[in-house]
Amino acid sequence: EGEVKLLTSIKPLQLIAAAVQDGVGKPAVLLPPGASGHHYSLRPSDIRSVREAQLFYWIGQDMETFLIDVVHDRQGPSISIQTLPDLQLRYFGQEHGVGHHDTEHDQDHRPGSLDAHLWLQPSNALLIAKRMAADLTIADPVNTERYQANSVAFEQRLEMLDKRLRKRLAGLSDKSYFVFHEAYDYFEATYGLKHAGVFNISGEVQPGARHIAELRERLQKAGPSCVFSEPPLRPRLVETLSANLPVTMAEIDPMGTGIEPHAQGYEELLERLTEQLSGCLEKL
Amino acid sequence: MPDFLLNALLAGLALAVVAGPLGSFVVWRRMAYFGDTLSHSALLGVALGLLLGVSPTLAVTVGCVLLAVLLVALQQQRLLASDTLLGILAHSTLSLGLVTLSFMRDVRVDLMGYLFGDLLAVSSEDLAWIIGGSALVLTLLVVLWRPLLAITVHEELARVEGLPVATIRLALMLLIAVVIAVAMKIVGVLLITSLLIIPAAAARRHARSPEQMAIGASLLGMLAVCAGLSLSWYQDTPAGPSIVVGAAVFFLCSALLPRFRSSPASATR
Amino acid sequence: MPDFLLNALLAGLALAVVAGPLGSFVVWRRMAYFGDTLSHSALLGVALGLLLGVSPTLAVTVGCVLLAVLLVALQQQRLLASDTLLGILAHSTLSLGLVTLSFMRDVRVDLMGYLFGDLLAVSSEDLAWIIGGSALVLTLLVVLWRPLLAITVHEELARVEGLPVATIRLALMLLIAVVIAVAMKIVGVLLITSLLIIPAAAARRHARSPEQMAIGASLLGMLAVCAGLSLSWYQDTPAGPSIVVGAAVFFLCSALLPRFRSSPASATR
Amino acid sequence: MSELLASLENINVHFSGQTVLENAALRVKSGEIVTLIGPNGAGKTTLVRAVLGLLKPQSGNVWRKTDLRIGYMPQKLQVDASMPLSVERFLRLVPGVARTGALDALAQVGAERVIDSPLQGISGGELQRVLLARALLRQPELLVLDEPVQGVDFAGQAELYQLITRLRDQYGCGVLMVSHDLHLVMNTTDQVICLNRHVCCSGHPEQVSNDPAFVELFGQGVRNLAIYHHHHDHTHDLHGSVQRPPVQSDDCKDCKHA
Amino acid sequence: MSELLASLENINVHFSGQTVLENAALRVKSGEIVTLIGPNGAGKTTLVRAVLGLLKPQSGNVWRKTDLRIGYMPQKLQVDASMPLSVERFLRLVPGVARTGALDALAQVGAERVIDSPLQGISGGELQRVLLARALLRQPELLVLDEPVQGVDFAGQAELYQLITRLRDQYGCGVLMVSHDLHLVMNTTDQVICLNRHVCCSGHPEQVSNDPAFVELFGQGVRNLAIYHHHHDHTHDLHGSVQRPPVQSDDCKDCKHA
Ligand SMILES: Nc1ncnc2c1ncn2[C@@H]1O[C@H](COP(=O)(O)OP(=O)(O)OP(=O)(O)O)[C@@H](O)[C@H]1O
Ligand SMILES: Nc1ncnc2c1ncn2[C@@H]1O[C@H](COP(=O)(O)OP(=O)(O)OP(=O)(O)O)[C@@H](O)[C@H]1O
Ligand SMILES: [Mg+2]
Ligand SMILES: [Mg+2]
Ligand SMILES: [Zn+2]
Repeated sequence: EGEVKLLTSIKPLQLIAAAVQDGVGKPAVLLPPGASGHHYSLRPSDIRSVREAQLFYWIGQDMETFLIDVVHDRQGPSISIQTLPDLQLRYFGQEHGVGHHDTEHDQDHRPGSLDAHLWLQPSNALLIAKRMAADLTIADPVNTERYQANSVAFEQRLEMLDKRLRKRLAGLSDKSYFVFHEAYDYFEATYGLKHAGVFNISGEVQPGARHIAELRERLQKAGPSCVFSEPPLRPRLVETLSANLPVTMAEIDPMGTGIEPHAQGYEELLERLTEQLSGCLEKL
Repeated sequence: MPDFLLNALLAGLALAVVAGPLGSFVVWRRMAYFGDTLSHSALLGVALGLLLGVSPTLAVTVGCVLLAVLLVALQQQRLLASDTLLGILAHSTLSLGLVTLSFMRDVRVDLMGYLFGDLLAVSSEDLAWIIGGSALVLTLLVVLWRPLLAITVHEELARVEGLPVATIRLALMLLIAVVIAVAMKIVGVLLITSLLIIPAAAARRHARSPEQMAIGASLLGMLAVCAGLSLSWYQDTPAGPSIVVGAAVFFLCSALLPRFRSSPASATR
Repeated sequence: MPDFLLNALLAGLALAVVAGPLGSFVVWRRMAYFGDTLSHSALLGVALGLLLGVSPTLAVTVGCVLLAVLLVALQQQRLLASDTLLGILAHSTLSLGLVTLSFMRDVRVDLMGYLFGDLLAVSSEDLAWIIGGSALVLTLLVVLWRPLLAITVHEELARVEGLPVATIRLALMLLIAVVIAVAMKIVGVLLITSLLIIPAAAARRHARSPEQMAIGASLLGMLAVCAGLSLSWYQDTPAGPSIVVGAAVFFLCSALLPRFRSSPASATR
Repeated sequence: MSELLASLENINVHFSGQTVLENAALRVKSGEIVTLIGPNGAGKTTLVRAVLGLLKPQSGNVWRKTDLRIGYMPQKLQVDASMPLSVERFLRLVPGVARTGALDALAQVGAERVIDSPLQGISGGELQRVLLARALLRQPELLVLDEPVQGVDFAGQAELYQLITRLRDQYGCGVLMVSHDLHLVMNTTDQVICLNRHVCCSGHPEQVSNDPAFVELFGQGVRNLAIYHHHHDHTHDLHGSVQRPPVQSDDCKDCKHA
Repeated sequence: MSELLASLENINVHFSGQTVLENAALRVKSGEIVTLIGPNGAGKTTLVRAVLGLLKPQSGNVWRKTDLRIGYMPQKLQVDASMPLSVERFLRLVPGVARTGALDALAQVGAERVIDSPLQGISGGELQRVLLARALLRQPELLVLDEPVQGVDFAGQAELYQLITRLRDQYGCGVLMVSHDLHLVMNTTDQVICLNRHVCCSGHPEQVSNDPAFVELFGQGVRNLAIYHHHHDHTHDLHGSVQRPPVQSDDCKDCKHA
């Protein structure tokens, strides 16, 4: 009764919202897990849910271009996360370890443009949660206290989570690993990790021969290392390049695929990510 | 009916109407892949637009027009069929676009965003554009109908009979190119090319004159739009693909149905 | 030369060799968009494969073969040109795939993987497949060469002269379909369709016989592979698109170069 | 020695409701020249295509000797411009033909000159000769020619008909041909079938040319023709004075001759 | 009253190195029937295409009356099967033509029957008649016909030539035509141009048919032809006994007649 209909564009935002709305309502999500904004064709129910949602959260027009027109027609407030004040945003090519300048980016996320994977930094998640709590309070003043309490609880849990993660990841910073998709800069910056290289996976622009030669060299130099792919994509490039090298393949998931939305969902996302990372890196 | 569905319906119907006659020419002139070629070349347009600091939409539209002109020029040689030429242009421009982009390290291009619109996201402003544009294109088609037919039936005969063949052909190409370029951005390339060719092909078997085929294609296209949007509404499927599936079903029916009596038989080559 | 580049070079050369004669047939029979159609239908194959619990690769390959058979059946009617039929099949299957997928919310399909393979990712095992497959296809082509030519020149003449036209045509289609389906998975559809049509088209103008065109296309394709991979190596551009750009440059040169003396002139229709 | 090569009976063909052939029949034996004549749209090409198996009649029997080797010359042929195909290569699509063989065949039809030309570039009459050459190269048991001298020049027409007769004499093959050149055909044919949707009359040329149905179908012009034909043979007869009753003529009262 | 409609001078055409026309010339006036004759591959179609402006000669002058209304009948026409086009609609592509007009034109060429047939489905001779009907419908000042009776049946050939003459008489249009039917053409032509890469001889039919170059080009068969022609006119002459020198004949010693 009187539950605020809150809709987010992607799963991680839904998980954050679930923490804030805990006990009062269930936030919904627009895109199915793994759907890429590129190939997503809208269904009437999608439009309807965007229209009918009282609150709508999306990353923003840099990331979800296909939503621009739909959001435009909404009556209620739509919050573009990338425009929130105080959020720590990263841009591709903004800062780097020395050296490998040109080879560092995968092609979906070109230098100079916004790195949209901002939810992988807990402080950003907290800011988003606070904004959600504030919006919900306005929309649903009756449950003001509940939202505030949830928000505070989320903050406290995040602090503990942060400690757990730091502990878990401590000592792994010198391990070498490669990722397919430059999605982890926020997470890495927070926890002192650095990937040794990026494979290019999907996307129309493939890497050039020079890039691949360098990658191969780096793989050889790196010694034992982990290569993380995102299910179900498993580009053949990595198998070709890592042939006869002491490379361990593992999977990693920045989107929280398969996590049921509940109060601790967001933490589960980060913990799983950490488990996946450390699980492989520890064995090196 | 919610307004977004109404917008989608009206936009779809307007496009279907103009796609009937235009698509008939596409089928007759073997340019089924013109739309795909334009969409492939859009990437090059975007890349060059970024390089020259022009708005991408403008660059893409200009690119489409240039491509149409290039195609007309290549067709003059007559050694290669239109589909081969379209295939070459499509893949060359796409590749050139990809190579160009690989030199421009500090821009991010959302390739698909430029190509795939969505019928359900059509705004009222878009709708006004589509309806106005369709009316304009239809008027042009009606005015140019006879010369267009004449050059399509036999170009040399038309030339001897004093028609400015090159001009008319270019006009047709540009008309098709502009319709595709604009519709591509609003409703997506998949839907517009399908609306061009599938209803026209379905109408072919039962038409006895070019006009019947053009009008039949318009009607079939409109039916497909209605059927597809119903499917989308009741089964919650994506709108554009549902319309295409609807049109494909009509095509299948038309291919399996016995032909109307005394309609033109297949030519025996 | 790093071994991945060597692999890429060998795979590219092997594909170019077989693409020469096969692509000539593609150009003559106006099937330039066969590859694109197969890649569009791959999505439907994947969706159905998931639905039926079959491996996607198998489903896609079977789908390609079925599509080739369907195309042959539709061509019998002779009312519509091949490119129109290909366009209809491509867009219908893609849309059907999208609609099917919309019922299966939790499935993630890597469509791009089928569209953009990567030549630089060719492993030694892939390479063995490509070279073995190319050799097999080439052998078949040599064996079937004369009947294939005969049905392409004039199907009725071939039929009267006792050739099993339907079988030979189906064999050609399946040959092309299988080559595209396999190559698509390994090097991407952009590269394989381009290697099929662009060198063959470039060779057309200067060829005086089908054999010259086929061999010329193979040679031009191999040159394009070398040129493209050099570009990719020295300028760090994506390998597949660079090869296509190379082929396109050769096509342009061939179109602008004066024709060899006493080569076949353009037909005046 | 003369062997039946093909035989059609009771052939009926409709195109989208219109009757094109009604109860047509035809027999070709080896060593025999059968000529189909009749006005435009009479169904000659249609009947020929039925003989070749390119068209399935709605009803009727089509019989061909098993593994009959046919040399066919279609009424029209269009080859895609995207195919680089010289005349030589076109002829050598027939298995076992070398350049000398191709040149010989072209010489027989008087078109050696175009051996290296692109097939799509040669003139109408040249193409006609090339098609005939190709039909010859198959060393056929049955030669099927749809208007073989259409577009061929004046001198060539008579030569080609003579060539066809010579081939029949040399190799004993059967010939089924369609023609409008009554004045040339009458000399060189063993059997004439006069078609107008159905078989109007058929038989030896002399019989047919005196048949009233024949005269009705082709107009009074054919009377001159008969004379010309005789004149050409230098046997100066009177204008169709001999009016023998035709032997194999069907009743033609119900024909609506277009 | 007779006005010059088109004039070509010193036309040279090569196709990939091969000379097809050399110093060819041609003049057509209104009210005049000019017939191009010559062996296959002589360049007749090429010359006609130069007159029409469909082909630009490598050198030479092409002049046409400004805004000349031309009715053209090409040697071959192929319409894509994907286009549903009835004969009526094809004829009505000419501006200002109603169904009755189309039917009239078809009746003139003896092809009313096919008015509702698909253009791609009609027989070879029917198509030929339809093409002629379309050329007529343009009410042309100049009628250009490339082998107008090719594939037309026996009775139709003479009729169509008579029709062409009648049109010339009625409307005073000029006619440029290509033909191999020497025996029919000779009656109906004002001027004959005998072509074999270059103009061999030209002039009135009688002059030309007695020209040695003409006889050399077409063979001894043409002697019979002249007789037949006279015979047809019922003026029983002797075999080519009158040997007047030709008036407008070029020297033809250097011709390599194929
Ligand atoms: N595919 C078709 N569809 C419809 N009508 C057809 C088709 N093929 C032939 N016809 C019709 O059938 C009739 C017979 O055609 P056919 O080609 O057999 O004539 P023909 O005797 O060979 O004539 P011609 O001497 O002009 O070559 C014609 O009236 C033609 O219009
Ligand atoms: N596009 C072309 N390419 C190459 N050769 C050509 C081309 N067009 C015509 N020719 C050649 O030019 C010569 C003249 O051709 P044209 O068609 O003018 O002959 P024609 O006199 O009309 O013969 P026909 O009586 O057979 O119609 C022929 O030998 C032909 O092979
Ligand atoms: Mg015929
Ligand atoms: Mg000619
Ligand atoms: Zn990402």
